[in-house]
Amino acid sequence: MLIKRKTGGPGRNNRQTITIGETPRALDRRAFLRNSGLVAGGLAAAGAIQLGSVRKAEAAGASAIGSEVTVKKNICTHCSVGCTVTAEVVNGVWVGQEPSFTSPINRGTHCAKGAAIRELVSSDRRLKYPMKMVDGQWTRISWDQAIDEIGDKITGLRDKYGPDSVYWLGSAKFTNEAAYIFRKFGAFWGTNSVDHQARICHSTTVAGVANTWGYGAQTNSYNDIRNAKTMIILGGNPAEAHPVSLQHVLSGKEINRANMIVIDPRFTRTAAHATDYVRIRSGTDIPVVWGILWHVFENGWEDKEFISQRVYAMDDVRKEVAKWNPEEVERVSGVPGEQLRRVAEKFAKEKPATLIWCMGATQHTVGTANVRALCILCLATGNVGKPGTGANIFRGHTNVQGATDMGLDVTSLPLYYGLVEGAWKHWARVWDVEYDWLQSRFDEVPAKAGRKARTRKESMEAPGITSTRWFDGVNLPEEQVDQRTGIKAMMVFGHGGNTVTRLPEAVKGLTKLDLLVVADPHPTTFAALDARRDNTYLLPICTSLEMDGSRTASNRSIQWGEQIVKPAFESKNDYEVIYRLANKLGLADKMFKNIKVANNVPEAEDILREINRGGWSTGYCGQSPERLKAHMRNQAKFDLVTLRAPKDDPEVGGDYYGLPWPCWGKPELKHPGTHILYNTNLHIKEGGGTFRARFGTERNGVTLLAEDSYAKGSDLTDGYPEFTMAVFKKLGWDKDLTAEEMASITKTGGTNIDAVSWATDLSGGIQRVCLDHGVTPYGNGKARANAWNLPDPVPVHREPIYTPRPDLVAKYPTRPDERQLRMPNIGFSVQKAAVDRGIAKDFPIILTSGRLVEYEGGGEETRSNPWLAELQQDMFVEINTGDATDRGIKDGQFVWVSGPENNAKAKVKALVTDRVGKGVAFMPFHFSGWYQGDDMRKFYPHGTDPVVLGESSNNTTTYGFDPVTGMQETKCTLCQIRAV
Amino acid sequence: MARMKFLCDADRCIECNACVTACKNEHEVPWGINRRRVVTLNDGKPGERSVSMACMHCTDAPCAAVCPVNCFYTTADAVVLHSKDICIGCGYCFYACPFGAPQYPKVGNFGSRGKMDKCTYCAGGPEPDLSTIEYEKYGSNRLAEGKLPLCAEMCSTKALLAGDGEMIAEIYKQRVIKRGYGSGAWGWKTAYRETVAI
Amino acid sequence: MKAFIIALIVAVAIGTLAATVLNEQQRFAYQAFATSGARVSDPAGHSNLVGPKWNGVTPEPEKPSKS
Amino acid sequence: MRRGPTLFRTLVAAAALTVSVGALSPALAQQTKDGLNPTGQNPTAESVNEEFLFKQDPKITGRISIPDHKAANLIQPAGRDYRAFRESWLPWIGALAVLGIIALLGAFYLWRGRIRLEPNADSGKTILRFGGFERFTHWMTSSCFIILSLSGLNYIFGKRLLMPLIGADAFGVISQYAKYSHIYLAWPFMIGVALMLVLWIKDNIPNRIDWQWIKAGGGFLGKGHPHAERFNAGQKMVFWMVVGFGSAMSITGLMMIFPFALTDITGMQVMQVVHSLIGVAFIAGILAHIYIGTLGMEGAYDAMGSGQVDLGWAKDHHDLWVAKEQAKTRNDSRISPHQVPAE
Repeated sequence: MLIKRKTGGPGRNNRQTITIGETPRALDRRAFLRNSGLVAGGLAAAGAIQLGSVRKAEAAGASAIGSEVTVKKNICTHCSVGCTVTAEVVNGVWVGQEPSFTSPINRGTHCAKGAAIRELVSSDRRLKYPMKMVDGQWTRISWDQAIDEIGDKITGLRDKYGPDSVYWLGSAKFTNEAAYIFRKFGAFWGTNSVDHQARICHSTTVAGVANTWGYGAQTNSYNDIRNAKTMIILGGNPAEAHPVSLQHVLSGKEINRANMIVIDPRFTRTAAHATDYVRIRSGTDIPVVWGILWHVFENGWEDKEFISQRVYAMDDVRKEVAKWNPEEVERVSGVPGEQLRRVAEKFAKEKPATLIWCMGATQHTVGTANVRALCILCLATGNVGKPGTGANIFRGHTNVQGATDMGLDVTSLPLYYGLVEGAWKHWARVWDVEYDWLQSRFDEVPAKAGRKARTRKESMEAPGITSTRWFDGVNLPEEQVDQRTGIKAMMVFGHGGNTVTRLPEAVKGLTKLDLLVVADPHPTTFAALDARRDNTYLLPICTSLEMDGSRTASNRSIQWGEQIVKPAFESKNDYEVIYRLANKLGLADKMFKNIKVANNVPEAEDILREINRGGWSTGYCGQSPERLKAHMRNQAKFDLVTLRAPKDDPEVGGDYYGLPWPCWGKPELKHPGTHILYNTNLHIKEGGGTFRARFGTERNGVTLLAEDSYAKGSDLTDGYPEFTMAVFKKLGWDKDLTAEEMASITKTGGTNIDAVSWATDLSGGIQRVCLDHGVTPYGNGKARANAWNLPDPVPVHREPIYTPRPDLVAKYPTRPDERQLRMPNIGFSVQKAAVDRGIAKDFPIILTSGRLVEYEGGGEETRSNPWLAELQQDMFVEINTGDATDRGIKDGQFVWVSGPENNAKAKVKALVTDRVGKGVAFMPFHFSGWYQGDDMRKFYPHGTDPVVLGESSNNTTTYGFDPVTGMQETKCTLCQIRAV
Repeated sequence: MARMKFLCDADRCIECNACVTACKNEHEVPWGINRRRVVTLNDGKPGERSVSMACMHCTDAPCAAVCPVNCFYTTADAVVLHSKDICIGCGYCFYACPFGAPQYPKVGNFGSRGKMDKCTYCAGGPEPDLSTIEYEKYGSNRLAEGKLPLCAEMCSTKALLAGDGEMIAEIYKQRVIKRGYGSGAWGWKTAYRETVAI
Repeated sequence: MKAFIIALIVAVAIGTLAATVLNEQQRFAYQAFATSGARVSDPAGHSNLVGPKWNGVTPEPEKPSKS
Repeated sequence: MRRGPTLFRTLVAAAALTVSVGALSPALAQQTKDGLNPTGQNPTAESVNEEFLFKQDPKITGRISIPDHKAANLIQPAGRDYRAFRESWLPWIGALAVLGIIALLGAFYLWRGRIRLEPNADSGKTILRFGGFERFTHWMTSSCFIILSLSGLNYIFGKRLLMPLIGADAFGVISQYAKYSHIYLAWPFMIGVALMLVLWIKDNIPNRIDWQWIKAGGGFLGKGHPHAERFNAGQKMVFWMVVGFGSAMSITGLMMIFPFALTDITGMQVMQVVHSLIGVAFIAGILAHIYIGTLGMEGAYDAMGSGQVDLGWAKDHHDLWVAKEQAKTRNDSRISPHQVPAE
């Protein structure tokens, strides 16, 4: 809480008020000058030169000089908290940043990155014009030449190797609109290999959470954490990764005197503020969670009513949990039973309790299972669907939630429509193109390596290759890759190259590519690894601060950001580049049929309207650009805790801030959005809801629908399936539909009108009628404690591939080798080999990784910002005091960190600290530009090298992929550390 | 008249460094000069606390006292400022400063280290308010615009408080009473010869 | 008297030499506080706070305050 | 009166406490077991506070990510003590020393008047007392010293005496140049002190004759002249003062010219204190030297002026030296052992 000085207005007048009350000792600055007497030479004369300021005079409103200050609001491009950035612009130059006090999310505050964000648009290290590598030299080219050559090359590759040979890597820094047209572009190009950063941060969360209760997103919000009486932060360090969220976390902790329990292998900056800190061994999250649940079940602390009404198959979990008695938990994870009992009691009894997790839970070979276990912990204690409870999943990038929603994912179309015929047909209708034409764009895959051939339709419905494995898609023998050929070209938009594990193999892959295109404000690691001589293009893209569009924060709130300044240098925004490329390929007319395009730039608002027209499944239908802009105008009206505006407000009355999805029905329906998912205590029109009936109505004779539980004011007072015309007819609700809506439904349904559902009805009629009856369009189901479609339906502990405890591998092996997402996953073989070769003896230290507050992601952007770079100038490894002493390592000296694969080594500085326990080392993952001890600065195009370079932590990371999503293992591998 | 102070609530501070970069942003502070910094105490051990520190604008400021050329002055808001025209860059203020606030453009030897620079509480310098020359020598003057220092305004967890001493002490007091703990107003005893009594 | 004059000349000469050497080895804050991992742009372009030549001299008034 | 000693007390206490901090810390360290630390501390409850940290160490230091180690000091209250010394003590000490010696000399002058030459048989003849190089060394060092002491005193008294007269801006400019001269002319001064040491050390070794000289009051108090070699005990004292204070000023000065190169903030404060205390003492001592070399004694100035002194004066004041010189001249036709060809 800050106090704004109340006296006086801005500018000179205010100064007057200050001087009036002058105390005898205090000296006004002018009086000071007066008193200084004799003026000596030129030194003081300077004070007389040039009165009136270019900058602040105007900023203060003292309009001595003509030009005006305009204030623009955009959203910070870094983490997912969604802080509003308020910019002061004079003559098209961003001259200052002011606190955004009215934003209910950040309330004026920022972290280091947000407070330094102005530098991004004027950074002298930005890529300034398109470039092409000619014989190992970077040369400047024009945009027209770049688009022409790239277009010709990918067309050539498509003709020769098929559409799947080109990989489309998108970005979590896209706006929703850019993410959407990028995914649409992938569909029109004819591939499902369209991915983005969610793969490597929360793909396992999305898979695990969606498979539990319906939607793969944070159930509550940052602000709602203020209601919690107990919070567990597991595998997350929001103090560094999401600093502004700590404002809500710590306020909640203070106001409610809440328990703040941090479970982490590392004593993080977050842990420093905890009321209980649980240090675990990396990769033993499931034993710890089951260990907590063991105490819950043992003492009968579970929420029995909640479980019986809203959870399916909790008994299956009980069986697994029974194995994890305190002794076994301590043997595997190192956490004593007594401590977990305390945690269990607090979480189950001091409610509402919320569970917060981040990449410490997700980036594992058991990532999806970890997430599932965490959801089950919430379910067992009844901590979902109420204020102060829930799975508060802090996502990583500004729009990683939105980009995931928009389907930058190899397994889905926009808004989680799966890769099935019905979904493709839905989008074909929205896009106004022929389904058959779309299908014709996909590849026919011949039979190989004992696998059947694939038709175009099958290719269309086959998930693509994940971004974590793109280089395996290049390097592996072609018969192992489940498509016509391996990957031949990488089209990389806004994505660092150092964020995937096994970097040495990525470098190998880079050398083999026929084409590499990097479209980014900075050259990124992809362009600077010295792996290529030609066929490499750099396209300067502006930051999202330089473009209009919406962004979805972690809490599903959608915020409209307006262009602060025009794209710097020759950079262009994503919309224009995608449009130009589509145009070159002859796809533009079809792709932008219903989207306004001016001067090659598609209009963001119009793209959002198209998203609204098709986004029924996730409730992305009510957030029109007009409503979102009204929210930005009226930020001050939203409540800090409930995020709701007063009902009587003319513009945003009753809305939740940012219309968090699902926001049902057409915009005119004025659904307020859903602040807390699955909250049965509210009418659906007020943002209430139930668990999603996504998995059928019964299984093996047991119902999957909720029992005696329903949202407030519901006409149906028991569980119900998702709504289709067939269900409507049974209930007689079809009569509530207007003629116009019926006409649209009939057109959609064709011969089978009964199959038209809440998610495919383009008229929004089904959703409207559902709302009128107080029911959730997606049904009222049970959350699943047993997700039978996943590899481990009930999560089981599996040791990391490279484990420091080979003795546990026999009992808790990783999953057998299998094929996933077009690729082989040979984790079992690798684990076995590591155990057989005694890797844990040569590499005795657990290596884990994470974020620094100053940097973000691959770090090229933030490491190019001198205000941030100054604060972290060296890549480092945190090593325990004891380990350092054993090795004769001093704080601040260079050390070699070596890994068990590829003879990998990294030269980094030692940070000797007890943040990590003995036998554990930690490296931040934001660095790149040094490779195995060599400084690669000269390989960057001149002048575009980031201020700070360092070894990438992924130089030394190793094999290991989640079976569901291909998530990489970054949090638990082994290493050795030696003094240089 | 307001008596401006800083108070860093270490039980809120998470070393996010927003205060540091906000300062850089607002005043275009070049690399190597840190008007504000965050120091972590007991790093990696239970009880670890981080404290954001800059010039505390002391009561009866030691820097001003030891300055051989009396280039310091205190404004009516009790903000301690200095004149770069008069400063000779001798470095005595750094020796006297309990908080390590003064910085110099050059390091290495005492001779020509340039004019001292330090936190101005976003209140500029002796030049006319909001003039270009003031901005270039001292940075922006938010106080003259009726605003508070940007570091405190942008603090991610509202740990860093700026404003009238009595008011921020009251806010801090309320917080401590509400939550039941508080590691104190860091540096207040040294800077202001008083502390926040709870 | 000759010894005195020579003494003064030599004193000034040594003083000047010392000044040159000391100024020569003087390091800017941006150099002193940067490590091997960083390449800092010459902040001469930054006209703020420390002057364009990093010597504390008042900056050229015609320089725009922000660019 | 209380703060000055506090600084030094803290300094001593600091050294003593460094040891005890090491003894305290194991209690804080985490107990680790097999790479794990599942001890479940309550980090909130155990938070450090100022009082606790000040008990361990007079300054609070932590970890910081920028490569400026000075910045890791969070609070160093010793700055207050340094300030108390510099502002409350030093001006009085300085004033007392400088004005005190002037007063003493004035009193002495009034009492004793100028010590006149006592004409005798040898009056009129001269003897070379200081060679050209010796005089050069003396004048280089002394001219630097004058500027150093004036610019040095400016650090203490400038703002009190000069600033009100000429205004802040002019004073700032003057002080800037004073600072430059202080730093740059320190180098010829240091070289000069070193040369003096080399040139004159062998004539300045204290011996029994000095004791006699002192007992006889140096000839100032009693009648007649006690025996003296090239330098009498008083001159030797000046020599050793110049060498001693000069070295001390050089060492502390160098530490201050290269701040933080070898020491931390506490060290810098100590250097400051030592430098200023010795500085004023040095100035006082040299004032006495100047007095006796010029106004106080007729004939003394010539030794450094032309280098030739009245033989009669020399025989009175440095009888043993004259005897030795004359013996040498007889033996190897040399007048001065330090003849410089250029002269």
